[in-house]
Amino acid sequence: MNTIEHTTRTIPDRLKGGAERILKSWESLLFAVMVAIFIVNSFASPYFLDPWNLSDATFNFTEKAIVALALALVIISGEIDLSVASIIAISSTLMGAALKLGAGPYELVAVGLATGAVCGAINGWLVTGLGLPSIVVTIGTMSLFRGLAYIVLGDKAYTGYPSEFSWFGQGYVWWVFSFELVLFVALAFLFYILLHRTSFGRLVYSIGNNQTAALFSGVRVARVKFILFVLTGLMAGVAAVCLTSRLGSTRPSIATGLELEAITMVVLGGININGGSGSILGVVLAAVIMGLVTFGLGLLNVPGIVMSIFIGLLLILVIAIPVVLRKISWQRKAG
Amino acid sequence: ENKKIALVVKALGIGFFDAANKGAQEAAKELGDVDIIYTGPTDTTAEGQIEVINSLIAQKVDAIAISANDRDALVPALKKAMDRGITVISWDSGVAPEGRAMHLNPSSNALIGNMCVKMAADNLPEGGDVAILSATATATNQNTWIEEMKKVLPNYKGINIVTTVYGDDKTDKSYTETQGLIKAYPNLKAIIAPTSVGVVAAAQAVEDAGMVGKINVTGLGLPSEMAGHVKAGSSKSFAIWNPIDLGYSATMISYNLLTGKAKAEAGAEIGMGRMGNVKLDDNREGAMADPFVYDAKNVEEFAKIF
Amino acid sequence: MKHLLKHREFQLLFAIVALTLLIAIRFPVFIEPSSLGNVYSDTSILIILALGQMVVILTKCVDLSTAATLALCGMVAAMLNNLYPDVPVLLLVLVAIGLGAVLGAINGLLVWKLDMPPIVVTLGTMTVYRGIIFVLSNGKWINAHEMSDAFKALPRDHFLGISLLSWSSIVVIVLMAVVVGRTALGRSFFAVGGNTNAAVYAGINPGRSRFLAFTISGALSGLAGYLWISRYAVAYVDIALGFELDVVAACVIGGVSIAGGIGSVPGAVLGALFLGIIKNALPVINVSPFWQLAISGTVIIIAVAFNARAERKKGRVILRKAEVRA
Amino acid sequence: MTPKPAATIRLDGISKSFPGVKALSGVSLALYPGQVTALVGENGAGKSTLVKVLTGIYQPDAGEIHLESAVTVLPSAHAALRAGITAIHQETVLFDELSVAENIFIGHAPRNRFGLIDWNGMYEKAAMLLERAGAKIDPRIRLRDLSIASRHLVAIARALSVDARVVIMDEPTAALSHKEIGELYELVERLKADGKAILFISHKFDEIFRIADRYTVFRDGQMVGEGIIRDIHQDDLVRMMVGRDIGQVFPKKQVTPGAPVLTVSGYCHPTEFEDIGFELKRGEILGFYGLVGAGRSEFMQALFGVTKPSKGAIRIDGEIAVIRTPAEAISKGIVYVPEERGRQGAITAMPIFENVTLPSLSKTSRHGFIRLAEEFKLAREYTSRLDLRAASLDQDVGTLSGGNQQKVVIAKWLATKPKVIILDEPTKGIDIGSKAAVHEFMSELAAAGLSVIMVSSEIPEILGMSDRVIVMREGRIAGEFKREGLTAEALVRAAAGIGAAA
Ligand SMILES: Nc1ncnc2c1ncn2[C@@H]1O[C@H](COP(=O)(O)OP(=O)(O)OP(=O)(O)O)[C@@H](O)[C@H]1O
Ligand SMILES: Nc1ncnc2c1ncn2[C@@H]1O[C@H](COP(=O)(O)OP(=O)(O)OP(=O)(O)O)[C@@H](O)[C@H]1O
Ligand SMILES: [Mg+2]
Ligand SMILES: [Mg+2]
Repeated sequence: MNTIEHTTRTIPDRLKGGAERILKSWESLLFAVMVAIFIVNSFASPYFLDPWNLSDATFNFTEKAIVALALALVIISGEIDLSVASIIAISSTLMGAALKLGAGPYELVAVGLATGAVCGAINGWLVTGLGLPSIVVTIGTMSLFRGLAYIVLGDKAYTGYPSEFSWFGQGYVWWVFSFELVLFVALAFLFYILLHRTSFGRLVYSIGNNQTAALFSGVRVARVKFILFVLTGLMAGVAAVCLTSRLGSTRPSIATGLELEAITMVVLGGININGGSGSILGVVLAAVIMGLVTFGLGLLNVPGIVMSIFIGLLLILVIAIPVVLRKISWQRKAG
Repeated sequence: ENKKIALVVKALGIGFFDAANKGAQEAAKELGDVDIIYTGPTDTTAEGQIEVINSLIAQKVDAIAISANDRDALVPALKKAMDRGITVISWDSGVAPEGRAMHLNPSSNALIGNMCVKMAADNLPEGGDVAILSATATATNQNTWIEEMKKVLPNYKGINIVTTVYGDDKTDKSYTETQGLIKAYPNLKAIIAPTSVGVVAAAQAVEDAGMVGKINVTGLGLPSEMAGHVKAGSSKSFAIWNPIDLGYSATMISYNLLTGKAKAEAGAEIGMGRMGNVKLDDNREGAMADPFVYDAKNVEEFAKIF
Repeated sequence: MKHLLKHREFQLLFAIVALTLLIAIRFPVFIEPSSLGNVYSDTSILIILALGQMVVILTKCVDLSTAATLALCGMVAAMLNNLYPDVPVLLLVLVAIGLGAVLGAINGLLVWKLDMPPIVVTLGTMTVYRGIIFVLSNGKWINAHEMSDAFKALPRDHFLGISLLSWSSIVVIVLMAVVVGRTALGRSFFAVGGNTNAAVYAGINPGRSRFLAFTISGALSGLAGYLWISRYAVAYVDIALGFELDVVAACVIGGVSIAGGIGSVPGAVLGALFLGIIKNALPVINVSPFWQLAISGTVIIIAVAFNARAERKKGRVILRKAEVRA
Repeated sequence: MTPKPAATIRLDGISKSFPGVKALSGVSLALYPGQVTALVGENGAGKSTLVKVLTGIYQPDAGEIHLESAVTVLPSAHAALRAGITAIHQETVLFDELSVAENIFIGHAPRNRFGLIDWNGMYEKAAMLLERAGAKIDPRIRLRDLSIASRHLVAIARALSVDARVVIMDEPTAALSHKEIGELYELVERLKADGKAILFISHKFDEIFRIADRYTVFRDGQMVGEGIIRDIHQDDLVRMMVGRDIGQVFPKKQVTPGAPVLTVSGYCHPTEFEDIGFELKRGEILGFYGLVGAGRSEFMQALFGVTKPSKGAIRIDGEIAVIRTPAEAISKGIVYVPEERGRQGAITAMPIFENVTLPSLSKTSRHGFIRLAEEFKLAREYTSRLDLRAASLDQDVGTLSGGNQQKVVIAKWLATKPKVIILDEPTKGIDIGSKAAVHEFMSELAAAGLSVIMVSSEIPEILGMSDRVIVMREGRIAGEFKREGLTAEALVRAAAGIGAAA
C-alpha cells in the first residue's frame, strides 16, 4: 500500500555557477574598493608608488590584521573579544620581565605566545565554562589584563631587547618584504585553510548560525569556542612579539585602542557581526584597504583623526550600499 | 627646492605645541627656504607617532624634529629615518641617544625640578605636605623632573612629598585624581603638576572643592590656560618656558644640522638664531633657557601670546 | 526581607553600602555628607549616560557612540559660548540636547531603515563624530577663561544644598523612570528586546522603537556633554575618550542584560554608582594608581558572573516531589 | 443549509510574494458572524501568511479586504487591532521577561488621565480576561515562570483583550493537552454565541469536523475550494487539499523485535524526571505518550547527552555506556530528532548538504580537511532516500517548507548510521501528506533493523505506530502497554493519573 511515489528525481548539487557567485560576492566589492584607493593614492601623492614606501605602509596594518584573522573566527562563531589589545600589553610586559631574567630571543617569543594563549584561555573559560556573554567578559578582561601590565610595570619601561629579537618587527625576509608582512601572509593562508577547508571551520560556521542546533548535532560547542578564544589570544601574542620587537621597548600603554581597529577590519571584511558568515579573504582585503587609506592620507599629512573619519564613513558606506541597492532592486521588481 | 622640516608633536590640538608651531613658522620665514610640516598623532601614543614618522620618511622630508611620546619605542623608526638620510632631533620630550642626532631640552631638567619645588615652598614658609600630579606614567620628561624634584627636596625644610598620582594628561582623570588627593590628605598644602593639562584640571578641582587659599596649585602651565586660575587664586604662580622659542629653536637647529652648518657632537655649540647657541653635553643634549615664572603680575600680558 | 534580597537591585544596593562602609573604616572622611555628595556629583554624568545606554541595550542594541556624541555636543556648546558669550546658558543646554538627539537619531535611522547591526553603526559614527570635533575645532582646546562664567557656573551652583549637576541627574532619573515604567514607548523597549518577532505581532514597530531609544540616548549624551565640558571647564577632541565602555559596564553591573529585554532604571543607576564609588574611592584609600584598572576589570567580571547566576533560568520543575523539597 | 448572512470580513484576490516564493496568489476568503471557518492546507500552503495579511503584519501585493463591506487597508498590526481583528498566532508571540498582564496588554495598555500606563487597572482587567479564558494565573507573575500550556492560555487571553469582531486561531491546539483543548472548544462556542467571526486553522481533522461550520482549502497559495463542513466527507477534503489520495494512514509494518539494543535503568534528574527504566529492542518502535509537559523531551535530551542525569545507567548492546555530550551519544549510535525544529534541529541559514553532513564530518573529511565531493555524495544519498523536495543541495534549509526541513534533519541522522533514533513529536505541525511520509519511513527504518523511540502527544499516532507504549506523567513512568488491545482511554487515564476504571 505504498501511496507516496518514490521518484528517483535527483537534486542537483548546485544551481548558481561559480562565476556568478564570485562577481556578486562581498570580496569583489572590496577588491574594487581596494583598486580604486590604490589608483587614487597613486595620483594624489608622487611618493606612493615606491616599493620601500609601500613596504613601510604594510607596518600600518600587519599586527592589527594578524589579530583580526583570529578575531574573525571568534565573531563568525557569534562571540566577540574586546580584550585583544590588552592581551598584547600583558604579553609584551611579561616578555620584558623575561628579558630581565635573561631570556634569549626565542624564549622571549615563547613567553609572548604563551601569555597570549593563557589570556585567551581565561576569556574562553569565562565565556564557555561560566556561560557569560563574551562582550561584557572581554570588557572586563580588557581592563584586567592591561591593569596587570600596569601593576608589573607602573611608570617603568622595559628596554634593551637583543638585536636578534628586533628582527621580528624590523627585519626583512627578502628585498622589501618584511618579516611581519610575510608572517601575515602565511597566517592568512593558514586561517583561510582552517576556516574554509577544514571541518573545524565548518563547525565554527554552524555554531555562529545556530548554536543550539549545532549542539544538538553533536558539535562540541564549548570546546570549539574555547579553542577560538585561545587562538585569538595566541594571535594577540604573535602581534605582541611583532609590536614589541618593532618598538624595541614595552610600556603598559602599548597597543591602546587596537581592538577597535581590528574589529573594524573584521566588519569591513564582510564578517557578520552577529555571527555565521564571512570569509578570510574579505578580512585580508579590508586590512589592506585600511592600510592604504591611512598611508595615503598620511602622505598628504592629514591628521590621524581625519583619517578615522574616512575609515568610519567607509565602514558605514560599504555596509549600507549593498542594503540600499537591494532595496532599490526590490522596489523595481515590485513596481 | 625648499627644505622640508617636520615638526612632530605628541598630539595635535595641544595649545603648547600649537605655540611651538608658531615659533617654527617664524624660523621658516626667517630662513626663507624652509617649509614646515606640522604633524603628530591624535592621541599621545608611540604607535601613532611611528605611523606619522613612516609617512614622513616616505615623503622624503629633510629633517624631523620630534617631541616623543616614548623615549625608547620610537628609536627603531627614527633610526630608519636617519638611515635614509633624514636629520633627526628631539626637543621638549626626548628620545634615547641612538634614535636622534641631538636633544633640545626646553630648560635643564635640574632647573625645572628645582623651580617646581621652589614655587611650592615659596608659599609655605612653615613647610607642609605636597603632592605631585603627573601626566601619564610613561611620560619621559615628567618622570625626569619628578626625579629632580626629589633630589632637591632636602634643600627645602619641611616640604614633604606625600604621593605621585597620574592624570594621564586627561582633564577628567586629573580632576578626579585631584579630588582624591584632597580627600586622602587633609593636610595637603600644595599640588605640583608639571604638565599643562594636569595643572589646569587640578586648579579647577581645588576651586570646586572650595579649597582656594588652603591648597596652592603650581607646576608647569600655559599662561593662556592658567590666567583664570591665577585670578581665582587657586594658583599663586607657575612656570613654563616659552614654547614659541622652543619651536623656533628646534627648527633652527634642524636647519643648521641638515645644511651641514653644524654637527651634533658632544661639546658642539649649535646656533639657534635669535635664541643664541646651545651647547651639547656627553649625551648630545642641551638646554634652551631657564624656565620663566608667571604670577598675578604678569600672567595677563602673556596670556595673549600663548 | 528575604523577598527583597532576591531582587538584583537590592543586592547591588547592599553591595554599595557594604563597600562604602568598608572604605569608611579606613577613611572616615569618605562618608561625610559633603564627601558623599561629591561622589554623587561626580557620578551624575555616568548615571545620565547609563540611563540612555540602558534603553538602547533594552532593545537589543548597543550605542558605542555615546562618548563621542557627548564630546561633540559639549564642544559645540563650548564653541557657541565662546563665540556668543551672551547667549543664555539654558539655550546652549537645549542646543546640546537637541544636537545629541540628532546624532542619536542618525544612529537610529541607520539601524532602522538600513537594517545595519547597531554595533557596526555606532562603531562607525563613534569615529566620525569624534573626527567632526577635530574638523570643527581645528584641534584647538577651549579653555576655562574662554568660557563665560554663567556657562561654567551651572553645574557648580547649589540648590537645597545639592549641586545642580546632581539635580540634573536626579531629574533625568525621574524622567526616565516615568518613560520606562509608565509609557507605551518605554514598555515597547522591553518588548522589542525581549522578543522582536512578538513585538511586531503586538503592533509595535521594532525599528521605530530602536530609533527612539537611540534618540533618547543621544539626547542624554548631549546633556551630559554640556555638563562635562562646563564641569571640567575645558573642551577638546579627546574628551571622554573610551568612556562608552564605562557606561556599558555600569549598565551590565546594574543588571541590564546585554541580550536585551531585561533591565531597570534603579539597576542602571546603582550600577553607575557602584562604578563611580570605586573610581572615586581608589585614589582616596591610597590604592596605587597602577592597580586601579585591574581592580575595575575584576569588579566588572564578578558583577557579570553574579548577574548571570541570578538570571539563569531556574529549570522547569516537572517533578512534584522536587518542587516540595526545594 | 443555513441562510448565508452578510460576511463580517471578506478577502478578495489577495496575493503576496516573498523573494523567490509566491505565498498567496489571488485567494479569497469570507468569515461570517457566529460561525467558525476552518482553513486547511498542506504545510506552506499560505495559511499563516494569510493570517499575517489579515492582522496587518504583511501588506498584500494585490487584492482587497472588505470589512463589513467597506474596503479597508491594514497598514500595521495596530490598525488591525483597532479594526477589531485579533489573532492567536502559530508561533508563541509573547514576552518571557514581562508580567502576564503586560503580555496581554502590550500595545494597548490602559492609560490613566495623564496618558501614563495604569498598572492597577491593567492587573484587574487581565485577571478578568484570564478567568474568561479558563485560566487560574496571577497576572503579576512573569511569563517565564509559566508552563507552555499556561502560556497559550495567556495568548488566548491576549486575543480576547480587544473587543474583536474577527478572531483568528492559527493551530491553537498544537501545544495544548487534552483538558485545555476541551476548554478551548468551550471558549470557541462562547465566542460563536457572541456573534464573532472565527477563522480556525488546524492540521487535525477530528477537531475541524468537531467545531467548524465552514471550510476553505488552500493549495500552493491558491484557494481550491470552500463550503459547509456538513456537506463534505473527510476524504474529499483531504483530496482537495493534497491533490491526490492518501492511502493507509498508519503504514505500520509488522516487525518481530530482536535482541535488546538499549537498556535504561534508574535514570533520574533533580527536577525533571525520576527513575526511568525500559528496554528497547532491535526493530521496535517504542511510543512515549504523555500530556504536554510530562517531561518526555527532557528525558530524551538527557539520553542524548544534552542535559546531565543525576543518577542512572544505560547499556547499549549489553555494554555499559556513559553519555555526557551529544557527540558521545552519536558515536554510541543514539540520535535525536528534536521537537523544536527551527531552534534545535535545522541550521536554517546553511545549505542542505552542510546540514546533512554536520554530524558525519569526520567521515566525509580526511585528516580534518573537508572533501566536498564526499559531502555531496552522502547528502544526495540520504535526501533522495527520504524523497526531499528541493531545487538544489546548496539551497539554504530555511527556504524549505516545514516538512522538508524535517526530512533534512532526519537525513542528517540517518547518515550517521545510528542504532537508535529518537523522534520527538515528529509530525507536530506537519500536514497530513507529509505526516504519512514520516510514518512510512519510520516504519521502514524499524523494518531495516533500527530501533525507534517516538515521542508523541497524538493518540492516533501512538496507537497506529508503536509496538509498545510507555506513558509518562510528571516526570515518572505511569504505565507500560503492549500494542495489542491498547485503547485510547487507557492511555489518557494513565497520562492524567486517573485510577483504572472499575
Ligand atoms: N517571511 C517569509 N519570507 C519568505 N518566505 C516566506 C515567509 N513567510 C512565509 N514564506 C513562505 O510562504 C509560503 C507559505 O507559508 P505559510 O507560513 O503561510 O504556510 P502555512 O500554510 O501556514 O504552513 P504550516 O501549515 O506549515 O504552518 C511557504 O512556502 C513559506 O516558506
Ligand atoms: N515553562 C516553560 N519554560 C520554558 N520552556 C518550556 C516551558 N514549558 C515547555 N517548554 C519547552 O517547550 C518544549 C515542549 O514542552 P513540553 O512541555 O512538551 O516538554 P516536555 O515536558 O519535556 O515534553 P513532553 O510534552 O514531550 O512530555 C520543551 O522543549 C520545553 O523545554
Ligand atoms: Mg502556518
Ligand atoms: Mg516535548
